[in-house]
Parts: sequence; structure tokens; C-alpha cells
Amino acid sequence: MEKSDTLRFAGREFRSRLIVGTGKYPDHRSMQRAHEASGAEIVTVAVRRVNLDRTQESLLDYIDAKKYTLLPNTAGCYTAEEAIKTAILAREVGLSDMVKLEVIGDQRTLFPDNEELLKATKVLVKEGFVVLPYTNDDPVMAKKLEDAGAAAVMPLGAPIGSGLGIRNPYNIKIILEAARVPVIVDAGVGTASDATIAMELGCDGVLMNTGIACAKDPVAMAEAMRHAVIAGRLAYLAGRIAKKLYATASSPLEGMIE
Amino acid sequence: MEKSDTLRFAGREFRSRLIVGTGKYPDHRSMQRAHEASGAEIVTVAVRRVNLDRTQESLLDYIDAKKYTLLPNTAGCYTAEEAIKTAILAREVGLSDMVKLEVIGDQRTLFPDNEELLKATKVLVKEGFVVLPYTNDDPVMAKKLEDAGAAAVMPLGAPIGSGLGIRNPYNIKIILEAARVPVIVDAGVGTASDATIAMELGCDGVLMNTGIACAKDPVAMAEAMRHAVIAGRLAYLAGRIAKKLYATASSPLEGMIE
Amino acid sequence: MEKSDTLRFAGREFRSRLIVGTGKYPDHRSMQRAHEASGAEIVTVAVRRVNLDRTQESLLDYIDAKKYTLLPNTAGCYTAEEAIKTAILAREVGLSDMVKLEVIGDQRTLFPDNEELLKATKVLVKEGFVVLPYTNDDPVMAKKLEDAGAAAVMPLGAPIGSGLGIRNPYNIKIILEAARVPVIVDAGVGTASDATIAMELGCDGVLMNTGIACAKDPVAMAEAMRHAVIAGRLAYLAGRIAKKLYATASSPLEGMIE
Amino acid sequence: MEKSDTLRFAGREFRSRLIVGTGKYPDHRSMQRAHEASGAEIVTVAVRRVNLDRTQESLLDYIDAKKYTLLPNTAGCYTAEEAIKTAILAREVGLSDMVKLEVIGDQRTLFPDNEELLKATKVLVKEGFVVLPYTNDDPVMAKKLEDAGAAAVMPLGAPIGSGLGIRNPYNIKIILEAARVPVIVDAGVGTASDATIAMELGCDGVLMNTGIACAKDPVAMAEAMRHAVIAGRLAYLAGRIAKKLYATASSPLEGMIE
Amino acid sequence: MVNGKKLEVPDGATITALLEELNINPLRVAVQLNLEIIKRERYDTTTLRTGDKLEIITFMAGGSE
Amino acid sequence: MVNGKKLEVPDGATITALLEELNINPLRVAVQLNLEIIKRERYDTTTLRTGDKLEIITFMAGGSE
Amino acid sequence: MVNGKKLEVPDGATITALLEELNINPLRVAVQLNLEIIKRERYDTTTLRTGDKLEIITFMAGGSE
Amino acid sequence: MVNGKKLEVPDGATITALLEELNINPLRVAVQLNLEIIKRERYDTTTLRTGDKLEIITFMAGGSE
Repeated sequence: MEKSDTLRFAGREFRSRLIVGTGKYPDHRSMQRAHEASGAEIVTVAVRRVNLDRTQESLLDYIDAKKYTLLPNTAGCYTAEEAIKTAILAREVGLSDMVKLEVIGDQRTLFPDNEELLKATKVLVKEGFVVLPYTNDDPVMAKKLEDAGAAAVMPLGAPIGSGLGIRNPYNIKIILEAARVPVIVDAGVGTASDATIAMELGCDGVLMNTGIACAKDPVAMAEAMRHAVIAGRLAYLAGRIAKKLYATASSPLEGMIE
Repeated sequence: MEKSDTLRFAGREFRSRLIVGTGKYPDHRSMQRAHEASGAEIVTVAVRRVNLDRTQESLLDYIDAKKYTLLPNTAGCYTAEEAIKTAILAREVGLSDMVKLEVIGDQRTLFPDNEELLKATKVLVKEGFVVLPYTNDDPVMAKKLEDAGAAAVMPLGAPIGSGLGIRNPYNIKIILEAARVPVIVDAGVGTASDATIAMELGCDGVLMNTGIACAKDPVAMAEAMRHAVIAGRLAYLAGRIAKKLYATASSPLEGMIE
Repeated sequence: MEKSDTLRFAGREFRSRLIVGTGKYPDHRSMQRAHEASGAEIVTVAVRRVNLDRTQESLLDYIDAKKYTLLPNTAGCYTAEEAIKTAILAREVGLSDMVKLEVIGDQRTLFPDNEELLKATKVLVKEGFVVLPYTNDDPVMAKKLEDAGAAAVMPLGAPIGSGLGIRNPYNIKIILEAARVPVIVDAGVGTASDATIAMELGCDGVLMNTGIACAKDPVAMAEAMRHAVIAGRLAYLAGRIAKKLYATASSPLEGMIE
Repeated sequence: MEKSDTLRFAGREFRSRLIVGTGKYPDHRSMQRAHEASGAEIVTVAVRRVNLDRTQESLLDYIDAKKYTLLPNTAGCYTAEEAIKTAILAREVGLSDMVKLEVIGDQRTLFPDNEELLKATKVLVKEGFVVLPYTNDDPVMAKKLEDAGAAAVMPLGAPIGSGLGIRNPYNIKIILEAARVPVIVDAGVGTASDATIAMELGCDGVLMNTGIACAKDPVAMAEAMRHAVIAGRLAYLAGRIAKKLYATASSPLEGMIE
Repeated sequence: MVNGKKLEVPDGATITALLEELNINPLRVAVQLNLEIIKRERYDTTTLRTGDKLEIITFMAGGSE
Repeated sequence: MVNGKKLEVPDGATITALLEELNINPLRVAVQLNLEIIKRERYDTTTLRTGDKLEIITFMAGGSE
Repeated sequence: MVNGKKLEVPDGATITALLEELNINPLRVAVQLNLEIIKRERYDTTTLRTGDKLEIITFMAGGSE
Repeated sequence: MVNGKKLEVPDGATITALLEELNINPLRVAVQLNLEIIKRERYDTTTLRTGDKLEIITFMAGGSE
């Protein structure tokens, strides 16, 4: 079933609905194995100056460009201008024209600055980028980002790195009702059920990093997340039973033994 | 990983931690396909009089006894005596010495009658049965059932058929803290994330029927549940990140572009 | 409104629906002031040997017997026999024929032993006691206690002293649907909203001790609880609005300024 | 205690922390009685053209201007410009220089348009208004509104008229951590406990209309809300007990009867 | 035009006169004439002509929440 | 009486014969005669008389959950 | 033995006397002598002997919750 | 100045030469010279002078989430 049911945006198509990160891993090797276990096809990376006096090897030695689509992010940017500049430099590297657009509004909580985010989205869309903006769960802003040409909207489920899951499924539902582009939950996923719940709401995908990278066993958690996203998607498509205070037995009452 | 990590009780061992039912399916054929999709190895069945003027075929034509372990249940019994009699007849059929012991205390909600349940458990354990009692989420009763020789305890997550999931994870946690036999959540699972959450709590397995059989697409939901149980188990073993109100970025601050 | 809407059982009538305790307070004086602030009319007390080499004054010097109804409890009893003996001695003191019946089944969590509780209830009802049994949120046991003659049933909202509130409002709802005696939530209340929620569910009263006695300011918390119980009761009677994903404005659209 | 503990902003001081509305009531009379029962001192009103062919009496005949502070709102405005114009006309009426600033971004859900809201706030603050902006629970926007000179910030607890309560207490907590002006939850309150929870989080006040006006008995619900807000505030000040999975008895173990 | 409705007003009538005729308490309204707000003290002296667009605003029950 | 229904059974017929006639696979049922469980190996030798109360039990779809 | 403690009590002393000596208000306690409950009206007439096991019970702060 | 660090670069050296010397794979970086982005095809022909401000950007592990 996962075969035909794919994640599509900006003319791309992905079998996996899970997007993973590269930060916070114990080491590049465990990251690589976690990526494999996750089944993800998109990996987000930071854009930084080359470390001149570096002993460490390049991140890209651990991400097979044939297997994974690179999604540069603008983490650490606090203004539209910084984010735009970072995105343009990222594209110059020549490995991706997509950008996970982050414009942080609060260093403490890493909540987005939606005003600046919208500005940057408009500019980068004009520049021909495939823009995936990280935003909060505000339905009005989600619609504005979509209207500005975002290829998908990525509302947070909970604050970055909090592991609190989908704090407000109601807002995500409301965003989904109106969205005409994919909705990908970005941030907040702490454990497998968080991802399952996101997908059961009808989200098109989930992006996570901390939940996997900082788990005691990142590779096992990555595999858990692979199953969790598939489970949630299938459950969404399968159509769950209604909730009731209680129901009646499935056991046929006729034929009871006397 | 699932290879080595198995569900064990009464000397049996199962690769799958999901136990499924046979009631409420549109037809035997869809049940059979759902069982396959679920990956379950244990299937619970009711014990009833043969329908003499039956046109319908036998349930057992649709459950490969080589592939599945049959778990007869005492659904519909309201006293220890009825349940014991039903269990003994079930064993006489010669296909299983296990019993999913149900003694219902309230026809409306199908909550168990724990007093009668405990009585029946004591008798059937003496009779050499492998007893899996369906109980509520009372830690004291769970311990008494374990002390009475139950092979596992099966607290409800929510009322049967309610689809409300794990209503009180705190009680399940408390039961798990003290249990020395497997804890298998029985009843209440409505969608994939419910099963994932049960497993993330540290439960050893999940038994469900309505959530799969009454989904719009039972086969797809069964597959969802297979992934959901694996996801939850892996997440439990992987060790999730702690929850915080918010955290800080994984992005290296050094190297920001000027 | 609170005037006419009273808590009634066993021929007694109380204006307040809040029952408070006497344990864990910093001192008798703060307890006394908290009792006043709470507006409670029933106070539960332990039954113990007189402390012979005591310097401390008697608890009863701090509870005006004209103002408060004393509710002796059987805290610390682990069998029906102990509880019965304690209740009988309590009545001999000559200040109350009511008993908050506690039979603990697990020293760690203080969950009730429902089997023993039911036994003790039957005996004490025959002995003419007004029995208020502390039980868990099992609808079947609640009904059995009622049938055994309990004057009210007191399901726990959450483990004693946990401050977790009403962990499973669904079970409380189910108990309320069938109950013909008052349902008083006993244990688990940690803050005002917990009490309000209990009352909004339709409970007849709330019993709490730790939540008040161990608050930083017990007197302020006691006053908070007084308001919380009234608020919840009034909201229950007033009939709340339905929940929706969203609604529309109350603002008249005609008359908008051009 | 409520005496000294007052709600203060823009040099005003109010004993009640509850702000109520005027819409959706069965009639002006029941509104008037609900206002009384609520104990509120601030009442929000819409700004509209006089109805020329009106038979109905004026709203202001039912709000004692000596007793209540009028808070005109800009409900129904979808741009900063409309909202500003409405606010200025409202002030011209000469009864209040405060404005509950609403700039709606989505007619379906009535979520605010934060961009326009911020623009209007800046203008109206310059014009000398006491601006109380209705926003969502975005901590970054809350801070921007505060920096723009808002006298308080009014994040929604849940969509207007939804009755869903505080959907995301985590965001409200984060807003409170950083706020230097009062935080008043606006919208979403459906029943008493919702208001209590808002206050327990540390909010400075709660604004509600639908929850009271559309209750079966608006006057009883208004009284419930009065108690609920006091309860929540007192509980917040009193300092609740910590939550634990379970705790130990308050009963002295020494002195058990043998 | 008053509040979007055609209304017969004697040419040269003051706002005060109009409010009186409409039996509207001037202390509870704001008035805008051809998009310009008219201060209360000018109600007596401000006269209306045909084609004037007048808005008379007051407080009514309502609000989004 | 078989499973609560009156049934014409030739006097002295064995359980095996009855099951065959009813076309029931003996390996999938349990049999109780006048409240006494009959082991499978005795199906051939156990004969039925008028008035006997026979229960033939099997597994069917169902369960509370 | 009173409440599990050895106590010197003059042989033949009444419960009333003992309570007085211990300065305990008889209206706030229940008394159990060798596992038999003694009604209040018998405090004056019930005398204590060496080896008696006496329990004096009252209400104290406490309860599980 | 390369990535904010003073670096001895022979006057007139090309970007290609510099990357080689720094042992950096040109296919994994973007280069910005005095705030102007240099396309890859110009690395061979673009020479560096003293005082030039050069940024060499690549992908590294990281992201906010």
C-alpha cells in the first residue's frame, strides 16, 4: 500500500513520509545507521562555513546523495534577510534547490517569527526555491504561507526538542481542513506514538530530529519512527472506529451454553 | 530486533505481540486477510453450540491451526461457574489449553466482575489451564490474579469496543511496576496510536478486535496495528527523550555565516 | 442556589459538597483555619490509641463538634477484619456512626482491596453503620457496594496523594450513570480544577486532604477548593455549551461600518 | 484575599479577573443578571451603526456604566484599517478609551490575523488607546504585541465559541514566562474548570462570552465562572502539591490498633 | 444617506435635530459625516445637505468570543 | 434434545453416527451428554436414548472486545 | 498493659480512675479490655487487674488521602 | 580573510588553488568573495588579493529540531 500512497510536493514524490535530521547524533556513523533504519528519503542539513582547521570528516561522506534528497535548513537565522542569504548560499552548493526555511523568533523556545518567515518565503519562492517553512500551528499563517507559494507547510507539533508530541491536534486539524499543499509536522515529536498521532490526524508527513538523535538508542528509535509513521498513515486511510463511552460485545449472544 | 524480543508466557514464545479477534468482521474472508496483515500469531475465538441448521461454513476453515495459536474466550459468561464450564468445554475441543478468561459484571459496559474472575482463575489454574484473565486496570486485582497463577494479566485500556485507547496510563504503569507476568492490554484500542502508546508504556502485548474488525478497511487497519505494536515496542526499548517545556537547537552556533 | 442544592445520604443533609481531612497539616491551628476556609461540614479523622506520653493536645480541641460532622476512617487497615474492628471502636467513642471505610490492598500505592472492602461493607451495614467506602473507579464494584448498602460510593480520582486529578473521567461517568447513591470522588485531587472537573462530571461531592494540607498555603488552597466545588456544581447544573472544533462569532454581521 | 489581589493594567485596577461579553444571550435581561452573577467589572461590547428602524431598546440600558467598565471590541474587522476606524469611532462615543482589538484572519474559525493585529496595535497605541489585542497562543507574537505597547495580551485558549478550554497550556505557560503585561485568556472557555485551569497556569484574567451566554442557564453558569476564576487564582497563589504517580498515607502508622 | 439608508432630512437640519427626530441619545453615539468624525460639541452647528453620507455609531451586544 | 433443539435420533445411535449425520467434524467439537463431557474416544461407543440432553460445542467468531 | 505499654496501675483501680490519672477525657475515647469493648457507663464499675490488656482509642489527625 | 580567519594566501592565487590547498572538495561548497557569490565555473579564473573577504560554505550536521 505504501507503494502507491506517496508524499508529493513541487513535482517530487517520496515513498517515505518521514523526514529526518542530522544534528545531535553521538557520531556520524550512528546517524548514518539511523537514517537507514528510518527509511527516510529526505534529510535536512545545516548550512555553515567550512571548518578550516577541521580534523573531522565531512557530513556528506555519511549521506548517500543518490539515496537521500538533501534539505538544507536555515537554522540559526533570526531575520528574513539572514535566512534568504543562507538559502541562496545553500543552493549554490549545487546539491539541492529545496530549503527548510527557519526564521527563529525566540532563542529560548525556538518558536518561529512568522512575519519574517512570510517575507522570506515570498522572496525565495520568487527565486525559484522549493520552500518548506517551519511555522507554528496558526491556521491563518499556514494559509498565508501556502498563498505565498510554499511547497508545503510545516507547523510545529510542540516546541523544538521538547518531545511533547502534538500539543494541539485541534489546530493541526483546522490547518488540514483548509490546506491545499502537504502539511508536515515539524518539531515536538518525542516518541513513536507522537508520529503516529500526527499521521492519524491526516498530516502528509513528519519531520523530526531530536526524538531520534537523542534517544538512548537512536537506531532503534529510527526504526520505531519508520513503523510509527506507516502505522499512522495506514490507520488514517483505514478509517478508525468511532469513539463511544462503551460498546457492546462482538460475541453472538445466541448459542450461549446452558 | 523483533526476532529476539519475543512475548513469552507459560513456556510459549511468540514473535508478534499483537493478539487479534474473530468477531464483528464483515465476513470470514476479510477476517482471514486481516489476520495475515496483522502479523498476529494468537487468535481468540468464542465457544458456542454448533449451529445445527447452519448454512455458513466453520470459522476454523479460515484460521490455519498450524500458523495461529487459538485462544478460546469465555465471552458472555457472567459467573465463575459459567466461565469455568465454558473453558473446560473449550479445552475438550482439543485445539488449545489456553483460555482468555472473561467474566462480565455489567452487560452494558462489559466491565469484568473481578471477584468472579479471581475465583474462576484459581479453579482453572488448578485444572492446568493457561489462564489469561480480562480484568480492569486495578493494580491490586492484577497482583491477585498473578498470585492466583494467571499466565498474564490483561487489563482493559478502555471499555470494550469504545475505541478510547489507554484511558489511564498511570494505572497501567503501576501494574507494570509490580507485575512479574506479562501485561497485555485488552480492550479499548481504537486506532494505531492507542496500541503504540500501550507498548511504549512497557506492556508486553495488546489484544484487540473491534478496532480492526469494525474499521472501514479492516485489512489496512490490521496492517496499521502490526506496525503500531512494533513501533511502540521499539520506542520503549530505544528509550525516548525526556519531555521538556522547550529545548535548544541542535544547530551548531559556531560557523554562522556573517 | 447552594442553599437548596444539598448533599444527602443516610438521612443527613449537607450544604457543602466538600469533605476534608485532618492529616499532614503543618499544625492543628492551620488545619482549623483551613477547615473554616473550605466551608466543609464533614471532616474525616483517624482512629488510634491515645498517645499516653503525649505533650500534644487533642485533635478534637481543634474541631468544633457542633459545626462539623466527624467521619472516622479506617486508614491503615489491610483486611476486612481490622477495618470492622476499627469502625466499631470508632463508634464507641460516641461521636459518629459514620465510617469512611478504607481497606488498603497495596501499601505502596494505597489502592483499595475491593474484595475485603465489600466484605467489610456488608458487615458494617448490618451493624447499622453509615458506610462510605473508598474504592477505585470500577463501575462493577461501585454497583456491588451500593447493593451492599453503602450510603455513598467513593471512587478514587487518582492514587492517594498523587495530585493527578480525575485520571479517568470516563469511568466516573459510567459509575454516575448507574449509581442510585451519591458518588463522592475520594483521593487524587491536587488543585482546584481537579475538584471542579469532578463536580462537572456530575459527582455529588469530593473528599480531599493532601491537596489542601500539603499545599504551600493550606488555608488559601482550602478556600480555593470551596470555590472550585461550588463552581463545578453550578456549571454541572447550568448545562455547559457543546464542544466544537470551532464556532462562529456572536457579533451581529448586519450593521458593520462601511 | 481577592481584595488586595487585583488585576491591573494601564493604571486601572479591577477586583474581578473575569471579563464578560454581551453577545448571544437569550435577551438583555438575562444578560444583565448574568453580568451581576459573574462579578465581572469589565464588559465587552460591539461597535455598530444605530439600528434606525429599531423597536429593541439600547444595550446600554442594561449595563450600569457606574458599575461596569465598557470594553468596545472590533469584532468583524478583517484588516488593520477597519479595526482602527472602528476603535476610533468607539472612542468617540465617549464611554471608553479601551479597545479589545480583534482582527479576524479566517471567517470560518475566527482565528486572528496577527500581522494586521500588530499593525493596528502600533497605530492605536500611538493614538493613546488602551489596547487589549485578541491573538493566538504564539509566544513570539505575544512578545511583539507587548513591545508594541499593548496593555495586556489576550491569547485564545481554543477557537472562539468552541468550548474546548485551554487546548495548549504549554504555550500559555511559555507566554507567561516572558510576559511583563497581564495575560488574559480570551476565547475557548466552555465550562468552569476551563477558567480555573487558565488561572492556575498563572494567567491574570479570563475573557469569555459564549460559555456563559449559550449555557442552558446563563445566570448559573455566570456564577459558576465567578467561583471558577477565584478558585483558580487562589490555587495558583496557594501553591499546589507536586504530582506523583502515587504517594503514601497521611495516616500515622505508629499507634495502629493490635 | 444615514447608516446606509436613504432618509428624508429637511435640508439644513442639524445633527442634533436629526438625532432628536430619530430619538437617539447623543451621549451614546459617535457621528461620522462623509467619513469625517463630528465631535459632539459640533452637533448643534453641523447642518446636513442632500447627498451627505452620515454614520451614527453606538455600542451593541456582540463580540467574536 | 441436541443444542436445545428437539431432534429425531434413531434410538441407540452413537455420537459418531449423529455427528456424521449432522455432517460435523468430530475433531472440531466437544460433546456433553446430560451435563457429562464425553471424551472423543468414547464417541463410537456412546449411544443416545430418547430424552438425552446433548450439547455439541465448537469455536465460533466472537469475544467481548 | 495499656496501649501496648507497661503501666503501673494500682490493683483494683477503675477505668474511670485510670483515665483521670492519665488525664484523658472519657467522652473522647473508646476502651477495650482484653479485647472486649467496655461501654462508658461501666467505666466506674470496671476494675483492672495485673495482666489486663487495655486499649484506649480516640480520634487523631489522619486518613489515607 | 577566509571564513573569518586570517589566512596566508599567495597573492593572485585562484579559488581552485585555495580549495585544493585547503583540501576542500569544490563540489561540496559554495564560495562568496567580498559578499559576491562566485559560480563554480569561475573558481579557476577568480584570483584572490590581500584583504579579500572569502566565505566557503558547506553542509553540516544541524537544524533547529
